[in-house]
Parts: sequence; structure tokens; C-alpha cells
Amino acid sequence: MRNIGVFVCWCGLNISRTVDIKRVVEETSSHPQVICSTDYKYLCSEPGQKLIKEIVKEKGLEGYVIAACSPGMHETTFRELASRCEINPYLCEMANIREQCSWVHEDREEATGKAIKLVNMAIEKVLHNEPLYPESFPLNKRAMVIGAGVAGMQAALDIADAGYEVLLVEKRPFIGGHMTQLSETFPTLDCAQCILTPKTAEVARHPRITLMPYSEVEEVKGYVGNFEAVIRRKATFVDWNKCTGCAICIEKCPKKIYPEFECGLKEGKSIDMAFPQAVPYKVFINKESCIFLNQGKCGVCAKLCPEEAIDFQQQDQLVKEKIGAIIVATGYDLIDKSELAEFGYGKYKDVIDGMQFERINSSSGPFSGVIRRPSDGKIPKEIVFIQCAGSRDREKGKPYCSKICCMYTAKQARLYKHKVPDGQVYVFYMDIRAGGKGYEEFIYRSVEESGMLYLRGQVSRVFEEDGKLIVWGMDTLSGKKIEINADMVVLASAIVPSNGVKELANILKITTDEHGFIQEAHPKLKPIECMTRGVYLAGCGHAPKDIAESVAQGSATASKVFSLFSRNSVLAEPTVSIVNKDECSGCLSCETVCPYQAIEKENYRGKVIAKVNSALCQGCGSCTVACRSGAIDLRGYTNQQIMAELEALLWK
Amino acid sequence: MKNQSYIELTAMLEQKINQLLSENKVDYLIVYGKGSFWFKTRPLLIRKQTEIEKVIWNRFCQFNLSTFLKPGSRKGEKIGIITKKCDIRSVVELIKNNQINKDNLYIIQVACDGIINWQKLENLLGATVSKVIEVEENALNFVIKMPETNIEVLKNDYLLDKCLICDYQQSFYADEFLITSEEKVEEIKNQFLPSLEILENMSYEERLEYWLKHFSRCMRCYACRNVCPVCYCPTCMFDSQEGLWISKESKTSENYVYHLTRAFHTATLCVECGECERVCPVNIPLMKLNNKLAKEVSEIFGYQAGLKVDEVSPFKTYCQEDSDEFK
Amino acid sequence: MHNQSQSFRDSTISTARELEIELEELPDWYCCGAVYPLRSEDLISLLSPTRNLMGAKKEGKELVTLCSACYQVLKRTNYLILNDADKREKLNNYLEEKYDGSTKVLHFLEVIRKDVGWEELKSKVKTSLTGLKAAPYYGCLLLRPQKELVFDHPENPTIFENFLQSLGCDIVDFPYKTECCGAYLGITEEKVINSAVLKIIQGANKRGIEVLITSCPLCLYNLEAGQKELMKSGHISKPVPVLYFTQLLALALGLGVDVCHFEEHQINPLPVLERLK
Amino acid sequence: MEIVAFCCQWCSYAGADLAGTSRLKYPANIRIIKIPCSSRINPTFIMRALSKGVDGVMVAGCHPGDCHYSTGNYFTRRRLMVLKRLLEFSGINPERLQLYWISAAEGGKFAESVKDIISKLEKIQDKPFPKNPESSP
Repeated sequence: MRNIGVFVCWCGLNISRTVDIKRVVEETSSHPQVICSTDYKYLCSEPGQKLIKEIVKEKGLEGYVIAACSPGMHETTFRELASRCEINPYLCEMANIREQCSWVHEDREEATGKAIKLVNMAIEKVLHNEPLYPESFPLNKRAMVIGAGVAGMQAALDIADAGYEVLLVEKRPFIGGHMTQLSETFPTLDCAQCILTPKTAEVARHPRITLMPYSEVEEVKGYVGNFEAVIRRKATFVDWNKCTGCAICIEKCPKKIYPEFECGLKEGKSIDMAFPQAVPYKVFINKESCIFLNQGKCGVCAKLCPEEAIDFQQQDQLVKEKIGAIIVATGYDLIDKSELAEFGYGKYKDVIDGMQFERINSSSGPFSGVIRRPSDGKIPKEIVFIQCAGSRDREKGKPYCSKICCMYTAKQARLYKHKVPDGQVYVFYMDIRAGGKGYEEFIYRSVEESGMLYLRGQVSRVFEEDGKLIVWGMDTLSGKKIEINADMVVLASAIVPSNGVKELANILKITTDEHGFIQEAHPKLKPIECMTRGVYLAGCGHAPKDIAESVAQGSATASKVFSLFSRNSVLAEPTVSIVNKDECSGCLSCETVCPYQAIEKENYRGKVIAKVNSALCQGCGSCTVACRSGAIDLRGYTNQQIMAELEALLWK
Repeated sequence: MKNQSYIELTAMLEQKINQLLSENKVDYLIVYGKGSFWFKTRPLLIRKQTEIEKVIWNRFCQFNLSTFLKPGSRKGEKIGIITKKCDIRSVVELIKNNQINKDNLYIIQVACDGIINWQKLENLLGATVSKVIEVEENALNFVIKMPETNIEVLKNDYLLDKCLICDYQQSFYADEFLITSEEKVEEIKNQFLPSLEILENMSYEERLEYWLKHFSRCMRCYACRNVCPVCYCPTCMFDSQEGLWISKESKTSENYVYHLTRAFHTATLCVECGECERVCPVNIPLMKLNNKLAKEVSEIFGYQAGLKVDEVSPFKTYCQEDSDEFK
Repeated sequence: MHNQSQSFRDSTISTARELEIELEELPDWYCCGAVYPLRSEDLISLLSPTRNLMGAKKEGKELVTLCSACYQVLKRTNYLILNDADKREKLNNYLEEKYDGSTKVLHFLEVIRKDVGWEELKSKVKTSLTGLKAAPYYGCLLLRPQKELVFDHPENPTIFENFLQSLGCDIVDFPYKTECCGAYLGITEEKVINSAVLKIIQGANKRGIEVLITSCPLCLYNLEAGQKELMKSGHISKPVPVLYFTQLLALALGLGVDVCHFEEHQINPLPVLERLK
Repeated sequence: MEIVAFCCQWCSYAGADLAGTSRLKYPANIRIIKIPCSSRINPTFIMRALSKGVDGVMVAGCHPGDCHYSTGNYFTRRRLMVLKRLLEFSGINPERLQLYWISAAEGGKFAESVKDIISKLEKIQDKPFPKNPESSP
């Protein structure tokens, strides 16, 4: 490029007060390749832009430098202007002489000298700029939602309602997530099942939602708009096309197990349905416990099934699906039992976690809704709730707040009091965190109405003595040690990311934080986007949150998908890395430092070399340094451009 | 190890090579052959059994033959290579960096008791060096046999610096390990040449002066780069975009950037074989740069190049807990 | 140990010999200081443990301790030296030679676990202690801070249980096993000790525990002295003898009562142990 | 005195802008080169700058863990750790290379960092890389 123009902006007094604009114009116009250097009071204004356009046309400029404010402010403005002037937008560079010069320096002489340097650097850079064109990629307008909990279902419904196909993948054999296990919900005490079942039913019958229960994502390739996923559909050993859910098989199955859904509190069968309202309303066989699958005998279910739906030969199936966007709604688990040994969790039957309490309180649960303790079925008269069991505990590596425990503990305590009015409730808490609509009021009502004892402090130990659970704790407000002889202890166990999220994150090339929660692209401005374009994030897989927030996030991700699908192609930033094929040694050091797995292998003249997938590349340039030969370079920030800036800076 | 051992090893080597060629296990072998002068050796490429007699193995086999794996490695031919216990590390680095496929490589590691620094010998003997009949050895000394007289010198004074601190053992990656008597297996330790300390203890200005004095002699023949077994780039960055990184003129400041970049680029890859320094026509002490970086890399990351094929180089990974010495 | 706690010393030396574990007294050892300093700048207190660690390094051996306090101080000091380059350098400035943290610190229980193994130990038992209702008393020093000690689960340890099981004892689940014995407050606040011991002993009595096992001389002292006081004041009627784990081991290995020096104890364990013969 | 600053466009460059909008004052001898990520900095850029007589090089990136590209700054940190030692061994005072973690919200830290590197450079007694090394011995 030869014919460069320089435009220096006064920005009113903002720049001209400390920088001698005239000198900047004079000095820069002496540059051999600058054929025009001029100034204007407000370049970004309409007349300013008009002026630039006219000069470009008149002088036949091939590129220009705008010496004005930060590119963060107006780079887009002047690049768009360039395309209107029929110059490639990437042949426009900005010299930041306001934020990084006139506003931070006082001495006019110094500031002017620096401004001249900054403009010279930009001139040298723009001389090495090349026209860049964003690549566009076709787009597959079909979304995949991973996890059919309340967040995932909401996202799937919204997207499907908008007219796009959705693939809803769920690892359990039924949809609805953890909410199906809950009895009532805070702060309104709505019955969880009652508000959830309309949604599960809607998902099941929606013509544009393809439900894949009991399935897991094994592999994802591709990039935004063009993902290809491999999904494992796990064998249920029941042909769901035939099964009517008549449940004869369940009744007659001789093998009793304690299914996960009931948190080990209620007996189930080896062939079973998780709960009466399950969607899909189909039975499945538990592979680990089924007598026939393990010993080759039994097969009672197969004999009895009127539809002949039992198929012991069924195998896992791998299906390939093409999609354009992915929503990750993987949800949560509770902290491992072994980490809460001081509370005797896992050792004593009557020390339970919040989810177990939900099952006990549920009318379809182990005691049909009567609150009894698991060990002997007695109604507990003294019950201790321990909040922050594992949460906010640096020692256990979980310094974060699990967010929902304050609320559900209050809810559970209140429900207990409704059912056992003469029972005594003790709640150990660190702080009450009830930030949410109607939450604080709910807690206050609970404490005031129901005569619960809220104790601010932590519990050091729970152990059994004389058929009671002895709880040793501390009331930090009175400074007293407390000992309670309780019948049952309920732990508000810490929320952890659900099992397998780490592996899924690797598959999706997204990152997880130190606790295994999925990392959002920006904590404030991109809270539901992932680091990989086209992958969005909803629900507790991101961080602990309540149902309302999860639903809101589900809808929010759906709206992101709409805006992506509203176009017919995706445009990629052209500032991506590029490989010089002849100079690549094939050592693939670039591959190891790339955070986006954008480096692929390519056969070239009998050797394997690196190739940049420009749809995946985000343009960080780490690869350009890992590459010793300089065979890989970053468009828009090439070695030449940076070296040219450096050289200009060293001119005296 | 006595002279006898070297004779024995050469015989074993010949036998092994014969076997490999006759069984077509390799297409060719990279070995040591006799050089132009009695103590000099040269790399040799043999394809035929009839060439086997040219193979030698002695105290003067200094080259790191793995340099010759850089080209040719992509033709898919099966290559046999002789390595000393130190050189095999650069073979490992080439495998690690996808420059050669281990499946196409047959590595013969030959026992080595240190390589004689012939330059020191030359300095000692001067012109009479051409009259030497043979160098024999006893437990402590080399016995230089001359027509009239024998000169005995202390072994440690005439070995290569790197051999004095060498404690590498049989590599896991050698396909064949030729050895005469059982050698003691020691743990690999990190030792660094004491001569670094002199430099390290200088002031910045003294050190800069020291290096600039050396770099001012550099004529950028790039021999150090070309001989380096881990400088495997098909086109070096200093060649590809000429004038971009440094100007073509042989100025000290340009040489400085070249040498520092070279050192930085080989950090985590350099196996300290000493070839760069050996070939430097103007005797720039390049190994001091390499040794220093190897030492620092080892101290910071606990990493040494060329020990394991599956070990990840520190520049290809990171650790959130890396020390934050900058603030 | 040579003066105050011959029971611990002799039972250990003889059982180690029986189990073919080679123990050697560290030449020229220093007191570990008994308490790991609470202030992070207090490096002087760490010098004597460091000297011990260096001594073991010079001998080229692992450093084995019996006492929980020694174990804690030595292991934590070693951890600090290994992981804090700044402190390592400061400490080394005081020392004649550099110490790098390479000595391995082991508790004798760990040695038994590592070098003998629970199954093997079981087979070596000559007099099985079947029927002896025993419970471990870990105290605090062996387990915490877990990050530095990596000895066992800090809330639910099992190493003593495994040990007692190998000896054939009837293990009683004892929730007070990691409670505080009162530690050095015994010197100034006897009341604190008494109330701590009362809880522990009442808990033991409720569970029919006949003997408590420990590895900490301070726990042993506090539990015994406390019980004596509480007997006097009538708070407890049935004292529970407290033994070092090595004493029980010596009995199980058939080494006789001589090496156990039961006469050192303030609460005579013989009535309970008599039954075993 | 002349200082080159390589600033990551997502954090420190924006931090420098914030210092500007907040009208924080700092010395004028700093020249910022905008780069997409601190991991784009080739050590040879730094060697080049120093060998041409620049007094100091400032590298500014996102705080560890906050890299816009998730891991770039971890690689930068490793590379610069080694580069710093190499420069030092070649006779250049390592204080001439400084790395700062400055987020987009830390305008104040940016201004402070500029002052910090300048005060460090002022303390350095030894000369920078000679302008004409040929003429020195």
C-alpha cells in the first residue's frame, strides 16, 4: 500500500488542549507514504465523516489512520466509514491520542511528541495491513439442549415454539431433572410436581422437540452453526415403541433395589419407572441389578409383558446428529457423603441430606408424605437442620455459597412444622442469604410463625448415643456451646456440578472453573455464553441457582439461539491465524497452546502440517509464538505489523 | 572401559548392523566412519552390508548423529541410528515434536565412556599431533603413543566438558543397547558446568560486554542452527521473512537478537549436545547460553529435555499455580 | 522418653524388633519443640525440628516418631521447607548445611501399615485380644491440618481401628475419638481438662469401652490425671485405662508385661488386661 | 527514557483507556502497542526492542484465570519467566522487563504500573543496550 491519509481529530478541546494538532499534522505529512494529513474538530461527527470520504475520493487514498480517541470507542465507526469509501475496513487503523495521550499527560510538549509517535506507529502498521474479508459459514438451524432439567426444558420449549427443531438429550431415563424429586417449592410452597408436569408433558408432545432420554453426548465436532454430535442412546432393554407403561412387569419383578431417584430411601425394582408421573411413561431395566442380564435366568418381565416389549438383546446405540447451536444445562449433584464425615453423613441413617428430606416429605416418597426417620420409621420430634454443610468451607475446597440452601431449609422446616406441629426445629446457619423476590419475607414468616430456633453457628460433630443423634454445635451469638439430642439431622449439603460435566466440557471445548462449574464467557456481560461460540449455558451447571433463575437462563439461552438462527450464515472475524504451509515443520506446538482446538492436521506434500480452522480460531495469537519458524501468523496483528510499530517507535 | 571394550563394541555394532541390513529391518543406517585425520570421525550413511567395515566406534565419535534425522525422515524409509547415551535425548525430542516416526527408526545405543576433546589434544601436541600412532588408556590416564615416546595425560583433562558431568544411562527408547560389561545404574542428576558461575557472578554490564564481544565476531553463518538436532524448522524465521526480525547486516545488535532468539527457541528442547559450539567458526561459547537455560527450565519447571517421549514440554502446557514472580 | 515414658519406649523397641522393623535412635537429636508455632514468622522454633530432619537425611533414613506431637511438628516443618521457598531459604541461613525437605517423616503406625500390613500383622499376633473392648483415641495432633499431615481422614480416621482389628480387639465406635483432651491447658486450667475428660470418659463408659488407645503422651497424661481427679470428686465411678498402642501390640505379640511398664500408669490397666490371659 | 508497553486489547489496553477517561496522570514516555492477547508477544519483539536501546518493556495482560482466551496469559507467564532469565544472563538488567496483570477495570493500576516501571528503571545504574555496540570494546 502506498497512499495513506492521516486524519487528526481535535475532539473539541479534549485532544487539542494538550496536543499541538498542527504539529502532529505537519510532522506526519512529511512521511513519504502519507499523501495527505489533515485535522478536524470532530471527525466522528457527520461533517467529519463526510470530510474524510471526500478526501479519500479526491486523493485516491488506499488506507487511512485516524488519530483520535480509543479504538474501543470509534474503531467500528471509522471502519464502517472505510467500507463506505470503498476501502477494506481493515485498512483503517486508529492512533489513540486521547485516552492514552491527551487525557493522561499535562505537558503540551511531551504529549505532542508522544502523539506524533503514536500516529507514526499507526502509519507504519497500516502500511503493512492487508485487506481482510470475514468468512461466512452456512448454518444448521437446529439446536441441541443437553440436560432436560427445568432449565433445559425451558430452553427447548422456547426454541421449538419459535419454529426451530430441538434435540433434547437427557442422561436419566426421564425428563424434569431434580425438580421431579422435590416435594414443594419456595417461596410459594407450590407443589413441585404440579407445576412441572405440564411442562414435561408439553415437551413430550411438542412436534419440534426430539426427546432423547437415557442418552449421553459422546463427541462433538465442528463449530458454530455446524456442529456434529455423536450421542450414545443407552440400552433400556425395553422397546419403548411397544411399552405402554402398564407396570405389570414392575409388580412381578423379583429383584428389589434402592433406586437413585428415591435417594436410597424407598425400594424399587430392577425393572421400573422412576416415579408415577415420569415422562416418557416407560419402564427401563437397571442393567447392574437385573437377574437375567447378570445370571441369564429369570426373565419374568419378558414372559409377562403383554406387548412383548422386553428386549434383553438391546445394545447401546450411537447416533450422529447435525446441529447449529448447543445449550448446556447439566445441572447439579450434592457433595459426596465422605466429605461430610463430621456430621456422620453416610454413617447414621437418620442423618440425611436435603434431597432425601424432599423424598420423605413427598406423597409418592418412602413414607407417603408422613415425615418419619429412615432408621426406624419413627416421627422425629426434634429435628436439626444444618446449613452450609460443605458450602462456604475452604477446607473442603468449596468456598462458594450453594445459594438455595437458606431458602429450602426454611421451606423444609416449615413443612415439617405443618406435619409435626409439636416437633422442635433447630437450624444452624452461618448467615441467612435470602436475596430474591419474596425470599426474605418467607424466611421471616417461617421463623416467626413456626417457633423454630435459628442458631447462628456451625456444628462440629454429630454422633449416635442411646438411640439419639447428639449434635454438638456453637451458638456464636450467645457464645455458648450447644448440645442437642435430636431424632433426625438434615444437612443442606453443598451443591456440586453434576457428575461427568468435566468430560462433557472437554467434549464441547468449553472450560470449567476450579470447582468444576462451567465457565461463562464473561461474568457480567456474557453470563450465558460459553467460551466456544455457539455454545450457551443454563441452570446449575454454571453455578448453584434456584428454579426461577434456571428457567430465566433457559429462556435467555433460547433468545441467543434465535438471534444466531435469524441469519442464514455465520460471519467469522477475519483476524485469525494462518499457516504458511511450506514453512510449517509439523511439530504442532501451536496445537498445544490453542485454547479453542482450532488447529487441525493437514497432509501437505507428504508431511503432516498444521491448519487453522478459521471458524474456531478466535485470534489470540498464542500459536504465533509457539511456532518457532514463524510459519503461523495472525491476520491483523502480523509479525510484520507489530515489528513495524516497534520500529516506528524507535525513530528519533 | 578400556580400548579393548571399544574394539569389542565395534565388533558387536558391525554384527548388529549386518543383522539389521540382512533382515531388511532398516533401509539405511547413520553411523560413524573414519574421518580425514587419525582422530577425526565423520558421519556415514550405509545401505549395503559391504559397507559395514567402514563403521567405527571409538573415543572420538563426537557428532550427534540425530541431526541427520532432520531431513530424510519424511520419506518413510526405515532408518537405523547409532546414539550415545546423551545423543538419544535429541532423538527423543525429534519424536516428541513429530519430526520423526519412532516406527521408522531403529535406535542402537552404544555404551560410551566419554569422548575425547581432540582440540585439547591438538593444543597439547601441536604439530606432532599427526605423528600419534594410537591413544590407549589405563584406569586414570590416556596413553598417547608416539613413535619415540608415550605421553600420559589425565583422562579428565582431555574429555569433553559434557562428558565429565554425564550421568545418563541406557535410554528406555533404544531398541538395542550394546554394552560389554555391566555398568552401574545411577539416578539421573542435574549437574551444571561450574563455569556458568563465573558468568553468573558478573555484573550486568560486565556480562553484556562479555556477550557483545563474542557476538560481535559472529558472521551469521548459521552453522550453529544448521547443526542443531532440534532446530528442525524447514525454514528458519530468520530466513523466511528476511529483514523482518533482524537486518541482514552483520551488526552486533542484530547478532544479539539472533543468538538470544536461537537460545530461547531451543530452550526446553536443547539436550546440550554441544554441536553448536563445536561447529562455530569463531568460537562463541554458545553452550553457556544453552546450559543456563536448561538449568533455569529445570529449576522452574522441573523439566529436562529428551528424557521421556510422553513428557510435555513446559512451553506447551501451563499450571495455574505457576509462581507469579511478576506482579 | 528414656525417663518419663519407658512404657512407650520399651514396648515400641521390642515390638519393632518382633515385626522386623529396623529402628535406630537418631544420633544427637533435639527436642522437637512440642508445639508447632502459631505465628508464621516464628522460624527460630522450627530450627530444632529442622536439625532433626537434617540428621535423618544425613543418615539416609526415614524419620519415625511415636509421639503425635513430635509427628506433627516434624512433618509440618518438613512440609513448610518443601513448599515455601522463602522460609526454606531463611531457615537454611541459620544452618550449617542446606536442608531441602527430602526426609520422609513417618508415624510408627504408618510404618506398621506400610512395612508390615494389617493382614501380616494379624498373622503375627500370638495372643489375640479377642473380647477386649477397645477404642482408639486419636486426639488432634495426628490428624490436623490434613493438608500438611496427610495421615488419615481428619473427621473419620480409621488407621487405629484397622490396627486394633488386626490385634483381634472388639472395636467400639467411639465418636469422641477426635475430641480435644485439653492439651496444655492442663498446666493452667485444670477445670478445662476435667470437663473435657469427663465427656470422653462418660462416652466411653456408655459404650462399655474397657481400654482407650492413643499415641499421644499428652492425651494419655490428661486422660489419666483427669480421671483421677474426677474419681476423687465422684464424677465417675469406673475409670477407663489408657494405653499406648504399642503396649497393646506388645501384649498381642506375646512379649509379656515387662516391656509395657504398666507401673507408670496412673490408672492401672492390669485388672482389665488380666482377663485376657 | 523510552518504554514500550504491550497491552492486551481486552484488559490492560481497556485499563489504559479507563485511566484516560478517569484523567489519571502518568509519565509520557510510555508507548502502547495493542495486541489481542499477551500470549501474542513474541519474545523476539522484546529482545528487538531492548537491543535497539529501549529502556524498558512493559507487558500487561489479564489477571491469571481471567484471560479472555481462557489460558493465554498462563503461557505468557511461562515464556516471560524464561525470557527474563535469558535477558539477565545476557547482561540486561531483568528489571527492564516487567509484567503486570491489569484488568479492564483497573485504570488506577495501569497508571500505577507505569509509574512503577519508571521508578524501577530510574533506580537501575547500568546502561541499556549500547546504541552502537560495534564501537564499544
